[in-house]
Amino acid sequence: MAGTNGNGETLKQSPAQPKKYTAKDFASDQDVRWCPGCGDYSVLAQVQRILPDLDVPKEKQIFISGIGCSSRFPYYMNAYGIHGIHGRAPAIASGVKSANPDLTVWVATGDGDALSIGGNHIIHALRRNIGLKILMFNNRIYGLTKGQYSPTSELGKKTKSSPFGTIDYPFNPVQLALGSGGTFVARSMDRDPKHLQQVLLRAAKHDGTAFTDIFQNCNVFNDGAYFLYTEKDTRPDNVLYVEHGKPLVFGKENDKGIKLEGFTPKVISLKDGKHSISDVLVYDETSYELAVLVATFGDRPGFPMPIGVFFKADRPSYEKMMTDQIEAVTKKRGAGDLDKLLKSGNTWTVTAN
Amino acid sequence: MAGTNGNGETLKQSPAQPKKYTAKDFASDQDVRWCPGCGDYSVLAQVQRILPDLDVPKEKQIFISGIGCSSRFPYYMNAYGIHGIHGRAPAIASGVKSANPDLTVWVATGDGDALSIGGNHIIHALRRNIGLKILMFNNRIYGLTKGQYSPTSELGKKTKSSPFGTIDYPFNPVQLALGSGGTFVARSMDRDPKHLQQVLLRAAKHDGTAFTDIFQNCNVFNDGAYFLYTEKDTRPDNVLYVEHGKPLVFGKENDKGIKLEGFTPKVISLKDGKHSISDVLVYDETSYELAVLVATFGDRPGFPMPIGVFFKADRPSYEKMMTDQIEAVTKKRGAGDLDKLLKSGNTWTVTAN
Amino acid sequence: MSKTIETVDDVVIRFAGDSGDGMQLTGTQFTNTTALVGNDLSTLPDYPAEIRAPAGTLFGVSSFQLRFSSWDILTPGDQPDVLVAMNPAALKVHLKDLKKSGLIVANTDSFDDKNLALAGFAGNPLADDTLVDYQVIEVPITKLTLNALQGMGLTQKESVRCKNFFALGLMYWMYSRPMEPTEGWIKQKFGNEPKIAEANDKAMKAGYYYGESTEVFASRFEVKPAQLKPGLYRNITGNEATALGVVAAAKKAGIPLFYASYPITPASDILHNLSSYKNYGVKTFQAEDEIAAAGVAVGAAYAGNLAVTGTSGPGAALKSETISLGVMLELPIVIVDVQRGGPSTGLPTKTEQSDLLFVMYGRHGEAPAPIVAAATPADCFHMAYEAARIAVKYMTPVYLLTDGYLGNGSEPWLVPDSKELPTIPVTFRTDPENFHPYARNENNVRPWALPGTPGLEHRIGGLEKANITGNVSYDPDNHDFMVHLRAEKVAGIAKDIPLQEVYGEQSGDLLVMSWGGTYGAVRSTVDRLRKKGYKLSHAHLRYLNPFPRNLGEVLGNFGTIFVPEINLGQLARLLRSEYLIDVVQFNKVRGLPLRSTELEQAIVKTLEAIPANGKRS
Amino acid sequence: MSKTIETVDDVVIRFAGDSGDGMQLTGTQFTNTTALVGNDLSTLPDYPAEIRAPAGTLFGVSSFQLRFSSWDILTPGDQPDVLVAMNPAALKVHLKDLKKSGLIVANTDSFDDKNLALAGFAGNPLADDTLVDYQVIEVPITKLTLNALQGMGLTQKESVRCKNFFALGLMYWMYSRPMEPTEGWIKQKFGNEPKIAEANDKAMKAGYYYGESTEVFASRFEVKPAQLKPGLYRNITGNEATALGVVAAAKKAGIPLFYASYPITPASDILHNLSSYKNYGVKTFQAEDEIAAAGVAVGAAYAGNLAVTGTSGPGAALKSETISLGVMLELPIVIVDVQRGGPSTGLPTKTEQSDLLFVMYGRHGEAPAPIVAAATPADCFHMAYEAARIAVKYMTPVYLLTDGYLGNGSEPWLVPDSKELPTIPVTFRTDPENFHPYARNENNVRPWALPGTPGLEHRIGGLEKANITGNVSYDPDNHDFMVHLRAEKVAGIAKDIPLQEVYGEQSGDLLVMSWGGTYGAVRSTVDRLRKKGYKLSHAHLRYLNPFPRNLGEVLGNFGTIFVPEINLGQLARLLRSEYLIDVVQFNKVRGLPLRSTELEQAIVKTLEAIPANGKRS
Ligand SMILES: Cc1ncc(C[n+]2csc(CCOP(=O)(O)OP(=O)(O)O)c2C)c(N)n1
Ligand SMILES: Cc1ncc(C[n+]2csc(CCOP(=O)(O)OP(=O)(O)O)c2C)c(N)n1
Ligand code: SF4
Ligand code: SF4
Ligand SMILES: [Mg+2]
Ligand SMILES: [Mg+2]
Repeated sequence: MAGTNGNGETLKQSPAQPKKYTAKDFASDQDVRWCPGCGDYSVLAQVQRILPDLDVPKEKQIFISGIGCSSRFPYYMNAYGIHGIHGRAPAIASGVKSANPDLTVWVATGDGDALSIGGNHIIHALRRNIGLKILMFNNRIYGLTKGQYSPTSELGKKTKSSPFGTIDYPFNPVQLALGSGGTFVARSMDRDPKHLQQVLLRAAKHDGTAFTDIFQNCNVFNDGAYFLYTEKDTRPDNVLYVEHGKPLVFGKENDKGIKLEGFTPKVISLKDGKHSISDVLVYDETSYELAVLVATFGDRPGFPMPIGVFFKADRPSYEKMMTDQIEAVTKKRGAGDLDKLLKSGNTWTVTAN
Repeated sequence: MAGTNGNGETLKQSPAQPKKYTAKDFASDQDVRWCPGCGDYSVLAQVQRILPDLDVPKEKQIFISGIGCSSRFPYYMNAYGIHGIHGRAPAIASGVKSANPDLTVWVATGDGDALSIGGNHIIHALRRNIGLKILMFNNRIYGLTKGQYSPTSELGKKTKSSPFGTIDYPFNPVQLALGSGGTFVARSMDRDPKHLQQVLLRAAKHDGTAFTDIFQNCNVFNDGAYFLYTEKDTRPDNVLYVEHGKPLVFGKENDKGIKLEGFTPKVISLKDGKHSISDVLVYDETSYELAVLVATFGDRPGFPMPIGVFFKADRPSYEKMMTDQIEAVTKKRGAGDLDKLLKSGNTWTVTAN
Repeated sequence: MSKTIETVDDVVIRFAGDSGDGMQLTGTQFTNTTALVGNDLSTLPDYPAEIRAPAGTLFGVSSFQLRFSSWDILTPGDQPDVLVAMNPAALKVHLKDLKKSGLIVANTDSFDDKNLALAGFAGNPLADDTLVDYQVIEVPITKLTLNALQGMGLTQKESVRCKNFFALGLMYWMYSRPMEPTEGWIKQKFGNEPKIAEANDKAMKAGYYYGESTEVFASRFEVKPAQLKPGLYRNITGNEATALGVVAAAKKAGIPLFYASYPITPASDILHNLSSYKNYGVKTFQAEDEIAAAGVAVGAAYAGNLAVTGTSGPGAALKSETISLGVMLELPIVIVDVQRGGPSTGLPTKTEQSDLLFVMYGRHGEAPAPIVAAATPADCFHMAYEAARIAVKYMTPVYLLTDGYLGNGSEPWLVPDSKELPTIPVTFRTDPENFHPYARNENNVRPWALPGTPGLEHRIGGLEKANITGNVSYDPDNHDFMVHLRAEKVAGIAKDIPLQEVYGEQSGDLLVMSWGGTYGAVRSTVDRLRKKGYKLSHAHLRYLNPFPRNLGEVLGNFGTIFVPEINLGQLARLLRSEYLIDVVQFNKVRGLPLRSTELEQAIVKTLEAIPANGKRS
Repeated sequence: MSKTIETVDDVVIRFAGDSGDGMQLTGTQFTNTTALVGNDLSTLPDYPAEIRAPAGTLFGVSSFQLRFSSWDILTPGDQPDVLVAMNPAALKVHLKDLKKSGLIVANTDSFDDKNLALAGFAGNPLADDTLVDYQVIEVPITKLTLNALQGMGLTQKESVRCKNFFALGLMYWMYSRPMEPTEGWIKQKFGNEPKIAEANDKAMKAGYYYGESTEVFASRFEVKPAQLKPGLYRNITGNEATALGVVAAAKKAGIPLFYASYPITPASDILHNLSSYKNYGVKTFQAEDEIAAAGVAVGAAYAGNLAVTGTSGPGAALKSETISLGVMLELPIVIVDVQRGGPSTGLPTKTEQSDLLFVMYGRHGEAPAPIVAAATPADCFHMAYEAARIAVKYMTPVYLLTDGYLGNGSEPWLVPDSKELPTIPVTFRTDPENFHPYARNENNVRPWALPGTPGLEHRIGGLEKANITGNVSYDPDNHDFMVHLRAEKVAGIAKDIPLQEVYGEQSGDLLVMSWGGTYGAVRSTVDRLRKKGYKLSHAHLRYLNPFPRNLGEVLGNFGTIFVPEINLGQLARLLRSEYLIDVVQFNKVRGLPLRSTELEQAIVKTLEAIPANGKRS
């Protein structure tokens, strides 16, 4: 999977591609209105960088969002877009996708937009496996409304609406997506552009709903929420890159690994002489149970934060089944004729007398 | 845990119990308006039977529902009740419970009410761990509106609104509840009254949100959906009773078991001479990963349908944290005085001149 | 033994029994046969909110009323001539509606102590003098059915279930209807269960021959075909008609139909119907809730489909925020509200007209949307078509109001030829030259530009936008301009809808002004009064926002305006604020169609109160 | 060097800069100090929908306007006397509002090429003749701040951030305000960061002394304390006042306050305030969405709390279905709608009055609910209190309308003593004898019976219910009765609210009739016109449903009714339909308070059009 160099120069040219796009082709003429330093800028940049790698003309890309800082996303893309209402992006996007399955439909949403007011639409989109690429900008805060806690805020967090600390346990978005029947569930970070690009590319190419939890820094209301995972010095020891077919190792010198004892995961040292790389669990992204297990690591003391594609399953998408069913019925019954339909049912003729 | 004989005669008397109730004490004076033969009758009966076993006076029991056949439940209980609106029972119940944590708050809901329109409230109640006992009457159909598919209907099912079969994958309600952070997640069946009573009792006593998926027969619009699991002759080979600390065995003569090979569950025969009871996985309801794994059995060909308490975790409930926080702040700042509050902030005095 | 046949003009018959007794099916069969015989007809099904309440209870009674006639009729009738009562509860519930000296056909087998008690009868009404004012015909329907089916190898339960076909056969005989249509239907319906098919068929015939061969009935009747306009007719319910209306509109517009909905009584049948039209390219999407359905419709509209979302009151409330978005985006969406009894869950299976002010004003901000309303079951076709036409022509959400009575009720419909239907021109923008998403045509309408079109990439959203460019704008004067523009766009539709017609004299002392599903009751009452010599006219509104442009003039031509509604006076409020005229209100919010008799009395009273100079003080 | 001090009566000052420049903070500090000095005041914060748009852009400008005076004032003023412009974009956006020959204090350091280009200036307005009509004072604020903080070991960025305190100090000097209150505040606010505290303090003083010691300013001013009614005052925003109002009502009613909400601009501050009152027994519940918040409120109300749920337009739309349930259940719930620009997301940080018809009619079915509206920021306290009083006394959902201007704006409030507040008697039913959940008192109000009370076990729900018993009832006549009863109950509240007062003569040619947040602009305009000798009166509505019982009479006493609103005429519609009177509308939907000058012109025009006989044709 060839990425771009950020200016789109080393684009892997795909033969079917109608035009050789660069990242800049996907930037709209609107001024970007996020706070300087906001993590949203990076996500925008990575999306714009990977789009030239898809075999999809610009006019077939559509970005749909709810309300929130992150939901301003569509305005900044030179593509089609709808800046919807709070929480409803997956519903609007489902309408677009099932009306025209030919479009590549992206959903840009925040942790509040997706998991608070929009929770129902998210879980139902995942259940249906409808072809939406859901990018959840997870800054663990409500940015646009200036700093209330969100459903991913840590228990006890003090915010504008919780001056004495929250009493709400947060969701683990990956677990929720897995529990909803998601067929592509991943996580990445604003401050790891290369990883984010890889995950976005895979999400874009997934057939069905692709859900990506993106750690994003809100430097105004929740600055540094993820610095442990995103900053150079702390990242290696605190982040586990999960990759299909690869052993689960991490650490500054790849010196730590995850071992499974029965059902219980253990962090092992690969340097203590007691363990070797062959003890380390090799990741299998087709295993639902493994995905659920590894996704718990973020909540387990002493474990690294898992990042990557947790789960990928291949199941016919909603829009495919919808199209197929229409085709099958039409084949069986013949293409509908309006006059026949109007004149069907219990009819009789009255003649002049 | 002693049940009743159905007339409440063999009630285990609990010392703190203010009155010796019988099941009949919990029947309201309203005629029950479900179709004859509906599975809802059994759930009603089992709830009425277990209530005398709780140390809770009748006036502290409240049943809150949405809309649907099953949501008529509160009318038939001699207790407090709200027959709410479609999907919103968990929200209304959360208001009742946090306003008065002293009440035992039940939610009676259907698969459509809970998982379709009410999905967001269900996952958020589970996340918050607020003290609601959620009974989901899962008949895999919309009963009250006369037979459309629900989010638990099987893929391809033909219903009033899917004459050519559905194209929606169903939720696995147990996975969804686990993915939402539920602390008590269980399943039982209308046609296994004893099991249902046991699960209901445990749900009632759980501190936090207790979610129970109840297989319920709708003999008018989806008759026999669960007969494979509920009927005497087929039940033993097709249902796995999951119990904490007990091995996962099933079959007419307890002749089959579940073995774990690495991460992969296998159905083994305990009679083929190759395996013995010691190969069988012993269930641990405190393990999240195990709960998720076992809950997949219902979707795995060749595996029995799991029934029982899948998961139970002990975490402070929302209402407890709410009360504690108010107490802590009050202790620190002193009980609020209205005049002081009104006169706080940026004040100054204007004198007559 | 053959009986005399009396010819009558107009009959109202009501089948009533337990929810499990198959009364809806019986009524529907009688309706279809009656349609084929050529009578004009109108139906009123009525069923409880419970699916199948315990047998014999009052709240479990289900009924189906049917009126048929040799002349044009407009309502299913106030008072039945005949009541078929399958059990005591059915008798109890419906007796008060029966015409004095009307006919009761009672299934005596069900009048046992248990059922009498459940129905709340102290004694047996068949035995005491409860029914002295009526003609009672006692028929042991259950027993006769069992007898007829003996030896067929059916269980007792299976046999008993056929008793509605016995009743149907008896009524067929009584009103001289042919059995063939139902015979055919039985064969088709129970194709997989030949024994059941045979049993139902036998039961029906047993009923028919029971009428013919016994002495219980003094006479039988005949209702000659009505003098309907020649053409092909189809008996149709309002919900079927709504479904066909949007299919037809989509076909004529040359775009696919996309119906997004969440089931709700009494609107679900629209979804059921449309989901079976897959080979017409119709997409149906059963959403997780009404909010999602509205959102899906917004998306489908943006992608170029004819987006329709149907529901009833509680669902319409939930869609409100999303429709406000639709107004801001200026996308065509048809929202069907099949009104039912409110507030809240209210009376979910009953009819009402209480969502008019809601669809008019029930969105936050200044969010105008056109409203049309159907007058009769068949008119649902035409107004659904109109709603779609207005939506795509003016790029706006449009509300179509029908109601439980229209949705479930039926009438014969002179099926139009698709060629006769008005054209619905749709042009998608394709030219990138000078493209602006919020540029406007002469009607203030913006272009419909679909994702997938090269060169038209653009973004729309719920924030206020600059006119023409569509870019987000916080400019105060632009907002003021846009708020006015959106209002004017909708108001401007007035020039594109028919003038308000008046039935009767075009000016005078009294105008009865109605809208929606009360059409039949009001028109027939006005007619009756006119025949009796009263002077009054009738205007029925099908366009509620904007109003027809001559409406002020029409109202000005009458001294008194009488406004009957199944609500507390919602149209009355709109007329008052729009035209500053006082109106006389008639409001009965009973979950049922207006009763002609009550209405007649109220109109007469109003007429009598009009002083000689024609103006009320 | 000491300057002459001119005494002035009334000053409007506007601080404007980038979102990141701390203008809201500067304005708030100036406000608080000004309050302590004893001036009457009124504020108007205005900020973009973006959190912090890129520096220097037009859409990133944030401003805070403050008017203070030695007499009673009612509005934050139309045109500032002084504009503090921290950058070119701020100048560009706000220049058009500035009074002719007004004062501009410009931070010259920010007028570089990049910022000038971002602001869309062709040249440098400080250098060309763009500002000839104004007095311009150029101050290199950034540089001066940096100089002042040199050697403190701060980063450049940290130092630059203090420049708003420099500007504040300068203005303090100019208007002769003390620095002590802000000194104290800085200490408290930056307690953990002593270096930052010191820097801000230093910057402020540097600004103050810059004014004192340089020749740039010709003179300084003094605004003498206003002649306010004696007592304890507090500067308060509308959202703070709303929060205090419901806390006070709960305390006086003797029941706990339960606030369930979902954050939304401009209502979130109510949640923020209430969530800090935990030691007053206040429970706050941040729900997953507005529907849940409304549901939680229903539950809390049933359990006996004073249930309040606050939001703005889009959220109010989402709550609609649940409030309809509240109407059916007859439970007390206060719904606060802090109105903002619509439709859809609209102008989320701007003010508007466009939800009046929505809260009046925006529920399916006949679902009446009382509506009250606050007139000024401090009045939010009193109307929130009233909303709560009506809700619990009449067991009904009640809407409180405020708006973005009221919610964020502030004014001095004469703090009442809790003893002076009206009592709110609440009696929970406890006696099982003869208990019926829908029995009624003389006001048609049902009892409040809490779960947990022995012997009162009962069920309530959204289906229609029989009066008294509350049992589900599908009876048509009962439904008609209940629909009327619920309407009458709400209408009956008219006898329990104050009569409408009229300011000025009690009858005459012209009555200006306003409601909600336009009070200040309208009253001051009327006042000004009266002083100029025009004859007109003013009535301001705070009770919108039901209307005060004398309102018809009041309206009848005037020849012409003039109705100014920040919408397309929503009160106008209600008045027209209720009283059948024509009104003159004045509608400016700009997301901003009405401008007195425009309003004055429109009123004068109307007055001049009134013929000699006093009646418009
Ligand atoms: C119906 C409705 N409710 C509430 C809001 C206010 N609102 C806008 S964005 C938002 C939350 C933003 O948080 P998130 O989705 O995490 O996005 P972020 O700004 O953090 O990127 C809220 C509560 C709204 N616009 N509409
Ligand atoms: C807002 C709203 N939408 C839709 C409905 C219609 N409705 C009532 S119950 C129901 C679904 C019932 O299914 P379920 O929850 O599974 O309950 P069951 O009847 O099967 O017990 C629906 C769609 C409604 N009452 N309110
Ligand atoms: S508030 Fe936070 S999330 Fe929003 S734009 Fe600013 S930094 Fe980004
Ligand atoms: S329709 Fe089904 S679920 Fe509803 S009462 Fe009847 S049998 Fe039960
Ligand atoms: Mg966020
Ligand atoms: Mg169900």
